[in-house]
Amino acid sequence: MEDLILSKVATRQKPAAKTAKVSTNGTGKTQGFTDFVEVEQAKAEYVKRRASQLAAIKKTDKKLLREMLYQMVLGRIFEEKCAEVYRMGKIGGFCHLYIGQEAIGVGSMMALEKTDMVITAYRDHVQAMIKGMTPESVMAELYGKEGGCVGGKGGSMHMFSKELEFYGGHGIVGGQIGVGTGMAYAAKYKNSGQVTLCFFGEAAVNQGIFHESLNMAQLWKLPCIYICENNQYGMGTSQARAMSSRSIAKKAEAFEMANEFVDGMDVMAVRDATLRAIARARKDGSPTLLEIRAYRYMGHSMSDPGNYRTRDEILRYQERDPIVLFKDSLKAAKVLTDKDFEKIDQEAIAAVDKAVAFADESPYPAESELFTDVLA
Amino acid sequence: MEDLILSKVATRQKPAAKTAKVSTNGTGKTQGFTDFVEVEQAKAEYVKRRASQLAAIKKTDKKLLREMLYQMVLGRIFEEKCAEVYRMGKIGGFCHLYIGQEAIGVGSMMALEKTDMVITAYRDHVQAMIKGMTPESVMAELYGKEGGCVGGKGGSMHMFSKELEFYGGHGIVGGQIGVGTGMAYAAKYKNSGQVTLCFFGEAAVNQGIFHESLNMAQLWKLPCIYICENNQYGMGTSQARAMSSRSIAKKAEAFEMANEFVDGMDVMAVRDATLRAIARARKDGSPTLLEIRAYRYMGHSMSDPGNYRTRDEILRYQERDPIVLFKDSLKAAKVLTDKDFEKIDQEAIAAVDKAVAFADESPYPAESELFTDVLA
Amino acid sequence: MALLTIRDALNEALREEILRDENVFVMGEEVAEYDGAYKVTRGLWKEFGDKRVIDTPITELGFAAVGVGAAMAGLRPVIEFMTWNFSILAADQIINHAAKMLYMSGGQFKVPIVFRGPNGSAYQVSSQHSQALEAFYANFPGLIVVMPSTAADAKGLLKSAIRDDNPIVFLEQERMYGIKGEVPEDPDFTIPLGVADIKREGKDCTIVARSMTVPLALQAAELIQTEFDVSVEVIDPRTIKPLDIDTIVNSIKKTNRLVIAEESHEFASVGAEITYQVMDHAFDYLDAPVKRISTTETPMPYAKNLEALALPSVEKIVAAVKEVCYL
Amino acid sequence: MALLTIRDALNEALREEILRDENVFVMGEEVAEYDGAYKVTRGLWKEFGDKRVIDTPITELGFAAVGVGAAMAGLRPVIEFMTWNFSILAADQIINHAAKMLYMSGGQFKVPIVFRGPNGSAYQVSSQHSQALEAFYANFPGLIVVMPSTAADAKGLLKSAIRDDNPIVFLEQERMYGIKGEVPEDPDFTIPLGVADIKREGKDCTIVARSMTVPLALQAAELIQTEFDVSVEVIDPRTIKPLDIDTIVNSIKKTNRLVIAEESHEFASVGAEITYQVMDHAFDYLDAPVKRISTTETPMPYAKNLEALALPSVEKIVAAVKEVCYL
Ligand SMILES: Cc1ncc(C[n+]2csc(CCOP(=O)(O)OP(=O)(O)O)c2C)c(N)n1
Ligand SMILES: Cc1ncc(C[n+]2csc(CCOP(=O)(O)OP(=O)(O)O)c2C)c(N)n1
Ligand SMILES: [Mg+2]
Ligand SMILES: [Mg+2]
Repeated sequence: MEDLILSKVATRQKPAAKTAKVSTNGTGKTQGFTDFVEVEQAKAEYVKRRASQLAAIKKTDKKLLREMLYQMVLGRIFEEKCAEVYRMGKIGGFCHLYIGQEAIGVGSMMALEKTDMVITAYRDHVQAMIKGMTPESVMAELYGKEGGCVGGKGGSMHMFSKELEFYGGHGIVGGQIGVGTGMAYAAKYKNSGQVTLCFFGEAAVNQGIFHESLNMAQLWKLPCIYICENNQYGMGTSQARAMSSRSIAKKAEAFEMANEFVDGMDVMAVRDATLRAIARARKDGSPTLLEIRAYRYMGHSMSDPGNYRTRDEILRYQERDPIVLFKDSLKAAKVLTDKDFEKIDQEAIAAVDKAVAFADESPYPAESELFTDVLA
Repeated sequence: MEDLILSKVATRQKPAAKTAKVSTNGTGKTQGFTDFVEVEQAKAEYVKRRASQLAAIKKTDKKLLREMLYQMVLGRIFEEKCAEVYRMGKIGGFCHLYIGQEAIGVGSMMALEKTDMVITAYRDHVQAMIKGMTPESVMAELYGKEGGCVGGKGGSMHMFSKELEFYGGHGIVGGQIGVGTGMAYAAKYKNSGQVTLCFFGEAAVNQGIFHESLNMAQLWKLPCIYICENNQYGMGTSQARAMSSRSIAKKAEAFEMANEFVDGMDVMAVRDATLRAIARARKDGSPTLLEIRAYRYMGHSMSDPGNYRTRDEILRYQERDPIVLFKDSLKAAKVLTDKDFEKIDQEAIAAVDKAVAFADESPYPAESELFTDVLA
Repeated sequence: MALLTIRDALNEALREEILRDENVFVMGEEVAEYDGAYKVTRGLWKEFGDKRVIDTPITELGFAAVGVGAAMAGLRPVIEFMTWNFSILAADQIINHAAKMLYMSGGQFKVPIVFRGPNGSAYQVSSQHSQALEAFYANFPGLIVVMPSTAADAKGLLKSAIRDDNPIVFLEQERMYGIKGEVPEDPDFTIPLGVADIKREGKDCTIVARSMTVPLALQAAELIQTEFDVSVEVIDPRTIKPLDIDTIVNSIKKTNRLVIAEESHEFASVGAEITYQVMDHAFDYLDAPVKRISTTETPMPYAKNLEALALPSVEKIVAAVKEVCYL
Repeated sequence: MALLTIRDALNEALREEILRDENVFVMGEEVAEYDGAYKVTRGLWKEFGDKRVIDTPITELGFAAVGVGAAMAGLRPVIEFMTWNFSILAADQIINHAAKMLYMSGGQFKVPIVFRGPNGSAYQVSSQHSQALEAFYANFPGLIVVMPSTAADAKGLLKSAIRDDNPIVFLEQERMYGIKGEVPEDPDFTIPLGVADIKREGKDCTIVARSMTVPLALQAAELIQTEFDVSVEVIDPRTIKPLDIDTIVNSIKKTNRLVIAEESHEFASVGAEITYQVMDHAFDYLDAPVKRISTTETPMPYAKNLEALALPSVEKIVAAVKEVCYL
């Protein structure tokens, strides 16, 4: 788990000069994204966007901005703690961390109303918390304890909260794309005005259910916002080795669906694109596909040695760390100061420590729980 | 089965003036294609293409052209006979006729080498014959007799001939798109130079396996030619009621795959587009998606009452009957005469009669056959 | 009482439940404008329109998932598979999503959904269209599996299924859609899930049959009665899972003999399960080994003569009864 | 003989068959550059390159279909499912295409393909990742279902499977990948499909176990021997379908008692099937009803304590043996 330390952006090193490893897989495509053309492009575009981004920040509620940063920091620290306690054997099974992708969850979900619905895959701890679940209930679930959000029955991949309209945490790659489409179907049926955010990775796009779902959503005008979190890898396979095309956003055109490509390191850009999609959805139920590109700092799960990419590549992407970028902007816009940042860090650390303490103390589920919830 | 008579293009009536039935299905789309804008467009384009088409005909081997026409006529007469004997109870189960789509099978498959592979869905009688299977072996299969191409085990939907590289007749909508991709995979693996033609209907495009297959084919450069036979209906559902977009060819762009839209009533246009696709496939294995638009004259299968479309609509499409158009061109290009046409009709009728006689006389499979071919 | 075909009984159940609960809707291929491939939904789209009766693209996995999501969000979808053969494409949503959602979510998200359509063979529709899938689905906890054999059962069970809060696999049979029977007219007539029905009383031998094999078993029972003066009891579990084993065991305690007739393939079938449970509960009452009649261990052939040989038949059931009764 | 883990035995089988036959290739998610999610394919991509070891997109239905088409066209694909849970997405290709192709084509198109990967539970991977699917696949004619429990069996059976001309469902177990055993080094060492193995001889009671439950059954047998001086025979069918019922029946003729231990759910399980077949062939030899130990009728919970309760265990098997032996 050597690359775990890379998540500590504060201590990260300058990218090494050595050329990145390149292999092909009979596809004639390079394995990773090691030429970094796109990173440079993203940087340049960010610079261009910067003025209007600062203007947007100034127009946004200060409390909300602080909360957005808090959730990003909380997510980061929570996941770092997960890695730590996982290695102590306190968490079992799979454990997929969200580090590097915080701007996606925060930028999109914090643009929602409370009654809007969210569904996601197994990389769900942080999204569960952004939707309102307590760090305690998420950490205790990771421990498989009674105090977990689903009483220890689900674990890392299956966080749920009906009350908070969080439809889970799902383990079958792509499965939740169809289920999310159904949630949006219900909202339209009931005329409830709810929007559904449906998250999935870029590798899930290759599943047939992506194609089936987007067709129905556009055909029936379902208020579903499909958010492809393009962290550029599905386990050890880069997008280039699994997908014949680079643009995922453009795949929406096959369905005549609205779509946008978004810089996933820029939380305000994510927020803006989501707000536009929400407006479309609320207006006439039109769905949107957002491709939000970020980078997975850590291994796929805790057992991933990460041989398929270079340290250089990881460092290069970390130069655009979403928390660092957002802090810079908040400072530049004079919304928050270094002191505020410190306070936020302390609050998040305290919240995570409290969650761990809660999880440690929560009892294992009663044995009788094995047999409940099989049938309603 | 009233609309059966409509297949007799020779006796068809002028289109009625009454407006076509239009209904929507909550999608805000009209149910059928009753405004006929596209028919008029196809006519206009055909006129524009006409000169170069005639030139192409003149450059094409005369024997081949005759054979193409013969196969179209044979297909038409064979299917009309199927309808007849089906109503007499000689054929059981489902029975999907190819009438109206002859130019697609003939135009594409007769551009192949003998060693090239073909796979298709359940609407397979005519395609089986174009690939070289005898009308006897197809008709006997429809009868469920020992003399059938698979000994009566498959029936209408499951014609196969290993010798002729005809990989069947498949009943699960979309399933053969994946299997065809695998056949092309084998050709590339073995470096055999074979091309695979993989046929499916426009409604099959909505299945996830279409999306999964095209991605792999383009990613791995598999010599597969995907032929979407857009006959505009999947059972009783028009394309507009099942698909959020009109262009199927353009769906290839989501995979960065070569694609073409083709007039499926013009057998020479089908041939040309297929030849281009074959050239690409033989050159570097590149796949192609062809959307070939025709029209299903008959019901989906023999049990379809056809209430979902108007007689007017059917008649409008039949104005561009592929056999009539091809005969016109052959005559205009002075390749064949009315007398030749008559001879071809007679040959085809004789072949079909012979097939029926063979099927009638072929015995039912031996009871022991029930238990053979379960395992190799 | 009204004399209805199974087809119309199902249609009435759907119609009444759509009328009763605004959250009920029917979705599937050709269920709306086409009136259903096998006309089970005839007239419903005309009567209720696009909101309650929805034609889908051919996209089994996708529309099953839409049903699951809609059910989680409070609706009560009835998802028709044109035939259950095509449900194999959607099995991931049925098995990995619908069946497990309540458990995975610690009891928070119910999935009140009915998946229905014809199961098993039809008339010469060959191997990809002729499978009986009850064993396939009954293996997984979290699903209820129902198989009616009469018009009244079809109606009463479908209404119960739609009102139930669990994901339900409701297996009809195309060959049976035209079979008529008396059906109560009370719109609140339901039949509880999980309760077997004794379709014919007898004392010398028990036949457990379901779906298509119920009428065959009844005919076999009559033949045996006439020819051998042996009295056969025919039990129809109606709900395969949860299985009403008590009714079966009670019968065996009386008859001491069991034949199982099923349309599915035999290996790890529901018939095998019944055998295990019977042995577990009534080993000492069995005077002969349980005998099972299933479709032959072959894919379904198209040829008429071979198809007839592959399927269970009155003759095969009679032979099995003779065997266990040592006749 | 070499002392190998099951993981390495499988790896050797793949390697040797790739070397032996140029038409053999391995395809699946992460099988190549990543060396396999569970490292069964370790080193193969490095050694054989892109042609023989292919990473796929996450597209189970699609790449299973590619395997089927490639097999029809003369290749011998080995398709890895990262776990069999994901194969449910591909079930249509396995059941409706691979299994029926030979029959539908009147014997013309063989489909020599092996689908393999870990089946059943792992360590706390929760309900969507913990299913044992042997009953699900064994219900369909046209498929051969294999479940090895030792390193030698794993190697010998996988090699036979790759050389066989039928579609094969080859079910491994993640918890067992690290278990070591002696494996013959002869590159032509194979174990025939369809032949059971007596893993422990005994005379008082028979346990039929497979995959993960074989080591549990062996431990249980030792415990029973020590504590009660009762001698337990442990039979591992190894191939679930076709089932070597003769070996099982011969054992029961000696022991008169049968316990079945399986990781799958129980309803319509392979255990139920064995019970039926045993009753059919050896009814008069059974001195007690067959007793079955399966995973509880619940989706798999995540919590460590609940997961342990759900799975079969040595204690549960011991209790079952005591019950059938009236100890
Ligand atoms: C149907 C299915 N196939 C395979 C897996 C194993 N698996 C889990 S996550 C994953 C990679 C998914 O990548 P992506 O969709 O990009 O999401 P990310 O993990 O990057 O967030 C794979 C192959 C699975 N859980 N489900
Ligand atoms: C997976 C699956 N779903 C549904 C069906 C039933 N069915 C058979 S053909 C068909 C319509 C297919 O239409 P299209 O793909 O356009 O082909 P066409 O019949 O027009 O040639 C349907 C719904 C099936 N055979 N398989
Ligand atoms: Mg990813
Ligand atoms: Mg069509």
